[in-house]
Amino acid sequence: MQGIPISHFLVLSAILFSLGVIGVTIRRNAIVIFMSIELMLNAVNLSFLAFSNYLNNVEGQIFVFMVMVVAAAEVAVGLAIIVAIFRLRETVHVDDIKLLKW
Amino acid sequence: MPIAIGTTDLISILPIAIVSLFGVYLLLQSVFAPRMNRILIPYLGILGVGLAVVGNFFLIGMEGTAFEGMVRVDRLTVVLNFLFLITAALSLLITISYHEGEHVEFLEFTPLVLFSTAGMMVMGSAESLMTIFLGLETMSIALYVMAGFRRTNRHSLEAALKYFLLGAFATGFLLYGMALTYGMVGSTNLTQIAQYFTQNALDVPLVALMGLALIIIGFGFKVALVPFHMWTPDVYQGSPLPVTAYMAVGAKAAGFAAILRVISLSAFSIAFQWSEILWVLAVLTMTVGNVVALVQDNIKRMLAYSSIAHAGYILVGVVASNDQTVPSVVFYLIVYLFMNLGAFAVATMVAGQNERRVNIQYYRGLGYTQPLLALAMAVFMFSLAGFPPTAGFIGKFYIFSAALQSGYVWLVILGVINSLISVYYYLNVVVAMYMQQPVDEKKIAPVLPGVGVVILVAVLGIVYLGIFPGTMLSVLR
Amino acid sequence: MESFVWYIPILPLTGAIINGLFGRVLKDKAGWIASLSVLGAFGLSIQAFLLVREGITFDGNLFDWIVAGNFHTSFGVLVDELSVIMMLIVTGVGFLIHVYSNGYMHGDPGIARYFAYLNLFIFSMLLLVMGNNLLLLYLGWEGVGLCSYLLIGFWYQKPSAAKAGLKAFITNRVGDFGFAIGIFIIFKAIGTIYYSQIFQQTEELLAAGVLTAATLLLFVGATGKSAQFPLHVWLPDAMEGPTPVSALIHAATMVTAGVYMVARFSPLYSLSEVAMAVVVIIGTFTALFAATMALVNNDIKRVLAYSTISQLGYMFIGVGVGAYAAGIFHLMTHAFFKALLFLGAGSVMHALAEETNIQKMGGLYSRIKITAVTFIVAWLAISGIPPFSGFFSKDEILAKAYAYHPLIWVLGTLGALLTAFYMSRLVFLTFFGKSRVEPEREHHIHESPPVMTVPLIILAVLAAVGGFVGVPEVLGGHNHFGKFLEPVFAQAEANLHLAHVSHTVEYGLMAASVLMGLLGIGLAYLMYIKASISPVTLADRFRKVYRLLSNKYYVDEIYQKLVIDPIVSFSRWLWHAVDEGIVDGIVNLSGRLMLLFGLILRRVQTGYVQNYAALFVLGTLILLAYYLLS
Amino acid sequence: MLQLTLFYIFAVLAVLGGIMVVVHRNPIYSALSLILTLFALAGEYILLMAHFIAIVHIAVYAGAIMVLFLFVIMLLNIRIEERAPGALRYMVYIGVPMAAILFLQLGYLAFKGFQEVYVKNTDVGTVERIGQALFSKYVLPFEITSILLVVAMVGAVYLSKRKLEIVE
Repeated sequence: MQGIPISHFLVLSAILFSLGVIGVTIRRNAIVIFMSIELMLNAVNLSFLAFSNYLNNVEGQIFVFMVMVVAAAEVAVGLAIIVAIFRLRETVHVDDIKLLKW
Repeated sequence: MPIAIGTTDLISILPIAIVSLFGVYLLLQSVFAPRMNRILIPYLGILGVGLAVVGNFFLIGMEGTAFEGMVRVDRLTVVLNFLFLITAALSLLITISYHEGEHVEFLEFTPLVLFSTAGMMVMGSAESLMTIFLGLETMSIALYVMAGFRRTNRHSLEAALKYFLLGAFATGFLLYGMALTYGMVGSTNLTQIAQYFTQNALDVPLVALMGLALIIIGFGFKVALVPFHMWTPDVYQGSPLPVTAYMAVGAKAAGFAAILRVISLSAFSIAFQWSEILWVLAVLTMTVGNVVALVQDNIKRMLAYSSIAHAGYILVGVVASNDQTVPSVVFYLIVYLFMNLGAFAVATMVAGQNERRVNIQYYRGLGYTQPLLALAMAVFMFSLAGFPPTAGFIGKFYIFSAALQSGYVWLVILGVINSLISVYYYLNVVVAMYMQQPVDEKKIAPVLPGVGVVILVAVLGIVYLGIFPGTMLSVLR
Repeated sequence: MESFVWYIPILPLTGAIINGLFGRVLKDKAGWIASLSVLGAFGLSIQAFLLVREGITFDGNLFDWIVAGNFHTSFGVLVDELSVIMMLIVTGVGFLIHVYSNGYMHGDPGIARYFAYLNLFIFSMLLLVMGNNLLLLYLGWEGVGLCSYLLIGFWYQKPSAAKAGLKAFITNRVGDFGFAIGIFIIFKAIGTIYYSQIFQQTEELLAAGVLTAATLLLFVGATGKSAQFPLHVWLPDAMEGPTPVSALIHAATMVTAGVYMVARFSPLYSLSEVAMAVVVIIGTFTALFAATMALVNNDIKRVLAYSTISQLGYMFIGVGVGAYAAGIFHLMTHAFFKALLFLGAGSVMHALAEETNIQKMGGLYSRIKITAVTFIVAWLAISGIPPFSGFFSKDEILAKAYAYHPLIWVLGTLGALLTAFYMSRLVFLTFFGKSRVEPEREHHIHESPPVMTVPLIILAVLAAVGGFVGVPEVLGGHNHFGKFLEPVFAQAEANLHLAHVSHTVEYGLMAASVLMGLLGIGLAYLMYIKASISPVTLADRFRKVYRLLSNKYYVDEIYQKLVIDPIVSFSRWLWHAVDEGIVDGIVNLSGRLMLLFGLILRRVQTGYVQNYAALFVLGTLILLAYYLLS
Repeated sequence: MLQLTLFYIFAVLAVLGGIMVVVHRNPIYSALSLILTLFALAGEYILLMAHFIAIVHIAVYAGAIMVLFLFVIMLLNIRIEERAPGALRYMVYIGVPMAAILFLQLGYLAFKGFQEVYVKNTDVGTVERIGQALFSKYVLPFEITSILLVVAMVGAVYLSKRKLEIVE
């Protein structure tokens, strides 16, 4: 039995990554944008694990572990920023948040 | 497999450990001594940085990797550690003066500076993509928070949000690149990556190239290369001035440290594969940065575009990819440290309470009301513009001559044109200070000791490196 | 020589630092500190000169500046025959002008700043002429440009002054760009920037095929700094600065940096016929072109500015035809008489409460005698009347030009006629005839204080007798000046095969040029003193010519019509609502274009995170596509 | 064959969830869709023999991160996103094609490079292997993450402290 080709996982990863990119570029809600970014990170994790299996190497697994820690930390800080901005401006829509430009 | 950590391992991360532990200690400060004056905390932070500087001396002369190939200690590591530590100390000094009239809470701020410095040092001494990634994130997450440190100010929070969203977005690309590289090489160790590229130099697999490209993009975001620079002006403008200073110098240096480690050193053998791309990026970065800076009237935003342009100049040194790349880039980073921190220190003094006076019009007549401050600012501007005999000139000269040595004549020509353009907006500040009447009679507060020290160090550094760059250059080689 | 030569540049630098830091305390004393520092430098220069005359030159390094692998630069000086002459001119004339400034700038609130800039200028200029490598030359080159810019805009309260400063600055950017690239090319080709090594390796430059390109690019820098066509436009406007500045920087020293540079690089220029021809052609054209513009201008300082441009053209003819010593000789005599003319003009303006229009002068001879007499000496010198200094230097250039190509001589002599004419017009309208001074200024007329007149007298003596150091052999002299400089130009002259003109021809040429000078003076005499040929009827008859001339050949207007106007209307149309103020504020075309780009590009920064992310992705796509498609 | 079928089921679920995250106007549904995607991904991880990561993934992402998201969305009481106003409506026409091209580029690589290799049975994903690696070779990165987490903690606490009086 041959199992699943690694390329399948990589293509899935690419799909999810691109979906995340779409979310970041078209959505206005900062939280949703942030969720799209999480989607991208998970897509990368999938790639890492696929490569880890392909290479039979534990490093990829560790890397995914680290990415998760980083993602958790980013979520804590990111949501805190979003909450702070909501308190001040009563909005989380990034197109309302454009005092800084040009 | 037992955990085997030797003395060498520990020494190799000595400055990182000192800075981090000091950060934790400062966090617990309120537990140990709840009544201690908060204003002392940044001084304690500087003390911690000082200890780390001492610790860094133990690294001098070491050569090799530690923690089973996670970190590397070599001359580059030591110099970069010094660079990051000095940046942190000077930024903290600026912060102390900034405190007057601002609600920056040192209790949280100082540890964040220390942690993010630790992150930078991890990046500078990384020997694995994993450590680079973790260092980068430690630095960045601290910076996201620091950008929004005036959390009752709209601009500051907007800066934090933009920096955070785009930073996390860029992290995704960086990670994708690391994943592809890992997939091809089978390891994230930089030495092994270098071996892989050397072995496959003649026919590099496409996937590895794409991985490298995505890594370039990820680092390019951090150092603000066009077109990955869009966050820079907004974030620099919105962040509190000391944070902008710290970010402009530290984060950029850390980003270039990573570029040096991964691109210039590990992927050296396939330089022909990426130098063209970086060539284009360098030209774009220099040009966009300088041209847009021409029309800015907010000093922070102007310096932001200027920092983009400088990223372009530094990238010229990376494009050169010869034996002068590392020394010229690091030298430029050191010079950049002094001139930028100095300029931001002056800007902090002029800006006054709540950063009300960040427009260039407030620099009018500074040459008469505050002659020494104005003189220092003029020195910084001339150095940024690359006028001889300031250090900025030597830095540019060195970078350009590295590029010339590799035969990039056109790149150098474009670089020279760009630095000529840049003279205009730097000189604008000088003109405002010396050739225009003050807009209002409001007195600028006398220079506070913290900022005064920063300015003095910066001026001395620029003049010294401008006239006697030899010592530093021989250290770097 | 090593023991003291370093102090020559350091003294003025010290003066600049003292005046810059403690100017407020020093007030008027600042001037004396500045003057003394330059006097010290002058004294040491004399000592250096005496040593050089005994054949002791010096080429040494104070300390290493940049050492990077095979690349090596030092703070090093070269004191040879050429640079010692330049040092004497810079510090000597500089000292006199410093002293004069003490009177001229008396009571100005910015006097300490003024002297700090002036000292800084002397320092930079000394670096320029003393440096033994290209990098120091460039350092000095940028430094003098910066000081010039600061001093033109010194009275920044006048908007015209600030504008003129900017114009000078931007025009010089163009020149400096060429200059920097030229340096890079030389460095790239031979890998060294020391003069001594470059001149030993000229074959390598030739072999690399870049010699002509490098010399021409360096010359682009010279046209900017020395105000040669087409980068001459900044110099007349630069007259907005204080008059002593015009005398020092825009007549005697800085603008001659280009001539010095070509002379210094004579071993390279002499190897490229094209480069030399370009230098000659530009020089000749500028000499004539600027002289014609001086004919009709009514502003005393602007006439002198055009005259400077024209005289610089002669110097370039000199160094271009291979008469290097003659070019430097003219540089020196010109420094004397042109500085004198400017200082005299300053004295006149001082007497007339800053009046600059020569149509509102006249009859001043008896009122301000010292100024008038010294001015007349300078006038005779620049008109080439023997035995004043200008005669010897100009004639030597013209004689060599004749050997190069008779046409250059014809045009040069024509220029001499024009020079004599416009200078005579200036002198006659200013000092002779009936007074046309406005009544409210009439009572104000007074001679300047001794602190100003003494430098005038000294310069007048120099302008009168300075030529005797270079009396040509045909007149029974020994041309000490040329002999002194011979070692420097030996290499260049070996490359060239200069034709010699016979003594008979030389007499003829000399007589012709003296005749032309006299003719010019006579013509002006008839027109402005005797008024037998009324300038008004003449102007009427040649109205078109007159208008063309008085409008500076419409160069500014042509720039305006062809280049600036379309751009402006385009940008207005594009951004009329946005930033008219910025667009209007900038004079220069390239500056405007850049600002326009800046305005467009800053619009990309919309403030929307999504747009930023989109551009990021776009960049990524292109980058990845590069690898996928290649 | 079963494995391949499972892969496709999880893949479809993940992609569906991903699309919902991006297109759903209500952020709550976006968050719930993301949870769906994350669960599906956990399935894929198991197929890749990464058992430890799969479990941690569920615990950290679904259990902690997404709960935090939902919590914040509800705390801020964010309503349904209205249609983007004029200024940014065009971003759809830019963002989607660009993402499509990006997918083609990245997917092409994956498809080209790794077609003939298959998931194999390995023990690299076991708790034992990972645990050993984490506390021997990777002990330094592991320690660095502790700094990272402290930073996140300090930052989050600072930013969400009660606000001071608003100074403009």
